[in-house]
Amino acid sequence: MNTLRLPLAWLLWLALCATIWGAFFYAPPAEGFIGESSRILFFHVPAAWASFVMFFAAGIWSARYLFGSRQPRHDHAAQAAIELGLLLCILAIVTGALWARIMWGAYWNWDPRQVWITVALLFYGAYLALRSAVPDPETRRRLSSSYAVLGLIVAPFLFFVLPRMTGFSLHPEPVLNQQGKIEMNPRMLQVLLLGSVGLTALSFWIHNLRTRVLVLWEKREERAYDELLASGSQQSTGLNSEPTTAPTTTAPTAGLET
Amino acid sequence: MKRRDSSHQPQPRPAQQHTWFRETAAIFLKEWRCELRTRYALNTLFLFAITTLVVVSLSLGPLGVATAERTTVLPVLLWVILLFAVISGLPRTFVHEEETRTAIALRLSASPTAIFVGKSAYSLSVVLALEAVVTPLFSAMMQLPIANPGLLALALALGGYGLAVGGALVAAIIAQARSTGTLFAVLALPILLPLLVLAIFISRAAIAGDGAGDALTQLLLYDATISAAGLLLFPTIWNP
Amino acid sequence: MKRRDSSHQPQPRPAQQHTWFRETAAIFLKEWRCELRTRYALNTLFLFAITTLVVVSLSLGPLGVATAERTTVLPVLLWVILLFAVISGLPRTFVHEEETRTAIALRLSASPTAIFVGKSAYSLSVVLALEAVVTPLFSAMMQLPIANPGLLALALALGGYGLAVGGALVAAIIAQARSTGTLFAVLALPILLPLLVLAIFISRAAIAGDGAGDALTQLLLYDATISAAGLLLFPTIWNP
Amino acid sequence: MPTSPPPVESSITGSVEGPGTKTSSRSLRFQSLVRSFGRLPVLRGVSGEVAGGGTLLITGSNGSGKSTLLQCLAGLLAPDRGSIHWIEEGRELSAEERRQSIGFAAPVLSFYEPLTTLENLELFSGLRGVPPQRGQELLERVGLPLSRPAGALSSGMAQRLRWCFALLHSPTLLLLDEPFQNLDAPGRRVGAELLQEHLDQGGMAVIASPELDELRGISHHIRERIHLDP
Amino acid sequence: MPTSPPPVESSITGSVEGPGTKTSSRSLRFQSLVRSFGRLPVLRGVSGEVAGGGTLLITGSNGSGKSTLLQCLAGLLAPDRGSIHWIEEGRELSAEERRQSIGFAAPVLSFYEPLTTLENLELFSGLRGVPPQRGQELLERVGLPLSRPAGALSSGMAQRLRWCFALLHSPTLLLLDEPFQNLDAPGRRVGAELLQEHLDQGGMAVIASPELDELRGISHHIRERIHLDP
Ligand code: HEM
Ligand SMILES: Nc1ncnc2c1ncn2[C@@H]1O[C@H](COP(=O)(O)OP(=O)(O)OP(=O)(O)O)[C@@H](O)[C@H]1O
Ligand SMILES: Nc1ncnc2c1ncn2[C@@H]1O[C@H](COP(=O)(O)OP(=O)(O)OP(=O)(O)O)[C@@H](O)[C@H]1O
Ligand SMILES: [Mg+2]
Ligand SMILES: [Mg+2]
Repeated sequence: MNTLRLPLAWLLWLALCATIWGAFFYAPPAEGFIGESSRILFFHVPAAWASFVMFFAAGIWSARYLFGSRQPRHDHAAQAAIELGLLLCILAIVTGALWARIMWGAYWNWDPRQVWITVALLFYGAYLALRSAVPDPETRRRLSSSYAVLGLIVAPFLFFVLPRMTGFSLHPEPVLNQQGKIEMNPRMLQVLLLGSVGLTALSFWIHNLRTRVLVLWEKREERAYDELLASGSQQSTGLNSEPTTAPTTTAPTAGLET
Repeated sequence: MKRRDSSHQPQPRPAQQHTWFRETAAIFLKEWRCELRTRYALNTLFLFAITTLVVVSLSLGPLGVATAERTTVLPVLLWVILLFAVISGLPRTFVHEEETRTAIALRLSASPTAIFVGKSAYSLSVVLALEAVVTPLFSAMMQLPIANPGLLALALALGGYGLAVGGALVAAIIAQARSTGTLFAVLALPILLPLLVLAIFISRAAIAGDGAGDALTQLLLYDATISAAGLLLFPTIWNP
Repeated sequence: MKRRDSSHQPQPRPAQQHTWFRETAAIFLKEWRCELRTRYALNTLFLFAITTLVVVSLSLGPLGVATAERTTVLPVLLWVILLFAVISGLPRTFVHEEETRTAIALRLSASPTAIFVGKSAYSLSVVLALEAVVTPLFSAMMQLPIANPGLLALALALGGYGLAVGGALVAAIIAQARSTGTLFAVLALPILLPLLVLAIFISRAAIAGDGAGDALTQLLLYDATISAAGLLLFPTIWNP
Repeated sequence: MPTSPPPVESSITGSVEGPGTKTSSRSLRFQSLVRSFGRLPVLRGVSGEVAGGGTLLITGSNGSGKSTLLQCLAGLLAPDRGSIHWIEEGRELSAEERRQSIGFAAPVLSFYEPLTTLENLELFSGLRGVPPQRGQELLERVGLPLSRPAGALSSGMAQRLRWCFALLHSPTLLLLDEPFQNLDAPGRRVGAELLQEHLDQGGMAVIASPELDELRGISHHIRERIHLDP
Repeated sequence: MPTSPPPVESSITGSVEGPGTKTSSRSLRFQSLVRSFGRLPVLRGVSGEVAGGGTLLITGSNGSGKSTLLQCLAGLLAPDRGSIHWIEEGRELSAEERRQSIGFAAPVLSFYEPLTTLENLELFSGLRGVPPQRGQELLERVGLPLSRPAGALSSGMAQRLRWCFALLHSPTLLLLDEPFQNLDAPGRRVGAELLQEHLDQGGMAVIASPELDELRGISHHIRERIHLDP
């Protein structure tokens, strides 16, 4: 695997370069869009897709944590995925908003697509809020994982079902529309797919790094904790009646609080 | 599946599906007993619902909204009122247990599934009661004729079910967090929002008198998935 | 008047108005501390504002309200949101103290007046913070131009004050209702109702750009009376 | 579950004075206190007296009304009938003054769980106008960690915190309901010391406990005793 | 917050068997349990064992982790490391079966205040599939009024109710945390009797208390003891 890592990285780099090049020189500007504005598509859609993929992956990792062997790293993976998904989600919204400014005249005009992706943003923002509200690590993992698994249900609704059915939308039909037939200039489609795959791959790479960082932090915590266990002998109970010794006993316990 | 092995455990016990129903019923009864003696959730629920209802109808009035807009705006108002009322009243179901330390006794005595179903049933009954009070009042105050009451009732039932179950699930989650009043809304609203919009759609159709289309099936789907998720997740949320 | 004799009591104590302010400040601080214990409580509050906003504006935005209706409907929704925020915060105010048995320590340590003022001040600060976040967002999201921002700010300030103080009073009443088990929601209704109607009226005037007339003075009057009533009633509610 | 009909007359052996000088002019006297919950009579004419430096013990089986009596004395419950007189230097204290010179510790007392022990005491010292470091002194005295959330305390630690709360503002009357519950030996010792100091400074104490042998360590203080029959 | 380095080795004098016949094949063994709260280590490798008819006593100063240990055994807390084995007739019990054969009484336990004592017990007997009159029997046994709201109980009455809750479904393992707190002499006697009967029927008991002398009346049962160093 490690031997593959470098070539893969290069491949990814090439793919991304190709996307950027293709977006501006290979693919023709889509008809029906003002000027060259349609070229943002190649960054807008992949971002949206990748964010959804990340959210979904987070749900799966959380499920593995809950119903598997409760290994913290799965929870870390879920957290990292959601953080990344939020970032990509914001990218999709911003690129979309820029595009909307050109196409529809305003950055924000309550298009169902905009609304629902914002709700998705809030949903996973709430995930972080929840994590911050639970002091005990074990409980935090349990609760936040459960919430992320709930996301497996909610996210598809927010990304795909509701935007399609919530009344009239300016937002273009998806590439793969209800009839399942692809209506798009093949060159555009090629670039779009390349970009989507590329960005998703990049996201997973970053995600991998982020997860490892989180795991390392956990390890550091545990080491500090084990040292605590080892150095326990110096500490006395902290519950003795002599006022003279009290400060020395309370000081370390004060240090323990996190 | 947890319940299965309970059948061959030391002291003799009745057949399992009976125990399951018995437990659920016991929880449901307990909730209502406690509530009827303290009336706390009911107080907040109805306080909010009635206040907003009266305020809205006073400050919009039957004439406040152009007749063209009414079918668009009024269902929205109705459901916003219901949603907020439920959210301001429901979290009690679980937070209260943790804060008054009764959760321990419950954990020891009942199976998670029974607890979840029992409490959801309780919340559902409260929500339905609320709807039964609010909706007629609302349509009366706003002089809003309803073309298809049956459909509206269906929307209220399905939407209320989703609110109750989803709300109970999120309440269970925040009960173990350091739950500030706002956290519940933050977690619950995004989950309940799709529900809300679907319900609004159907209510509109009911008021206008045209068909609900696939919104109904989607609402059903949402309810079903939420319930399934609840049954699946609650044990992991509830048990340490 | 209770505070007066506290000046010549056994152990030496600072001058009375100082003690009064000190106690209030201590309560106020305590509330915030308990709230901020969750690391991102403020973010949660912010998220709360946004989420509720999205709920409302979604149900109006894409589902559509004619711009003509905006000035009539939107202020109502704005105040419904604020009311919701206050009411979902109600339990933290007094019932929570009773249920977690902290009320006893508080009764022994603080004068009722200080408790009432401190708690009202806390919820006032929350409401104002919320308004500061919600209102600009709201008017931006709904593309709602405000003709007279100064007047709106005034309406928000006065209305928020009324909500906070009235809310505290209602919370105390509900805490009583807990023990007596009566449905006090109806009793609390007249406390909040006129306030909201007035606030909505003024906000509308501010948005539309016409004068608020004597509604402003009425709101002021209301605030004054509710404060007086609170200071007068609370000790009798709070003490055995 | 008090059930036996006749009202109990308290057996008081005259008020006794502890050591210390300023104790002379301080006394708490309650006469024929009556309190019932709904139709359940709990206190049926209980009288007693305690003077500065003295300790009044209240015993009685579970449910005989000890805690109720203490809560009446603390002003947390209003007695149906009967009178409570608290004289300082010949002057009767007002309700508000009493509130500020009473130290109360009881099983029903609990604290703000999100706040740490120190923050809790700082809150109360802020409310009572006591210098904040007083809280820290007491915590170190009873040997509690300063930065542990009150919700995370063990039962004995919580009881220690109740002692701190009661003594925070160095009250003149100490009302202790089962003061030693859940405490280990060192904890009892600190408690006994703290009570001793309180009495030496001329303070008064009323202590309730179902069994006398709960109070080993402080029993030598006790000269007056009221036994409540259920 | 116990902190001394080496895992506390429990001083077990071999598992002891009480009277009764069906006790032989029942035993609870927990090995090197570790549990910490955040970065505060509480249990650091505690091991112990108790067999049918036997009693295991857990002592230790306040904050040494007794209640934490009991909650781990009750399945209310998940230990970070370590194992708990409960064998009945050579078969290991599932988590769910354990839940149904554990009786737990502790200071943290409290009940639905609006409901009366009897209604509370009826609720739990309903949940556990026990005939409802069992609750009434127990209440009369410990001498509690049937129709008093749980929120209106005195401290000692509440403790009696905890005993009833623990024994309601005649569990095979009894976890008692400070079982005699706030009880008067008759209360202690009833408690001791109930424990005796439980053991005679081959039940197991784990009892936690900061001080041994809290347990006068039942100390003769205790043959195994774990002392937790803080
Ligand atoms: C802030 C505004 C916008 C947001 C939040 C947004 C969001 C999204 C999302 C989430 C997707 C992928 C999900 C899906 O395919 O169902 C998407 C796809 C797409 N968006 Fe947008 N969008 C915005 C504005 C626009 C505008 C102004 C245009 C062009 C007029 C546009 C054109 C497209 C196209 C062509 C797709 C690909 C359809 C597909 O294959 O799914 N978007 N957008
Ligand atoms: N709020 C209440 N409502 C109704 N009855 C109450 C209330 N508080 C106490 N009682 C009843 O009053 C009686 C005395 O209660 P109290 O707490 O004073 O007893 P106690 O002497 O402290 O007993 P213990 O030794 O168990 O603490 C009990 O029977 C109790 O049930
Ligand atoms: N939820 C929690 N969060 C953080 N720390 C906790 C929590 N619960 C207990 N602790 C800490 O764990 C330690 C052991 O608590 P535990 O209740 O087990 O002590 P204990 O042996 O029962 O003491 P006591 O005799 O006073 O009951 C204490 O220091 C306590 O502060
Ligand atoms: Mg008592
Ligand atoms: Mg303990």
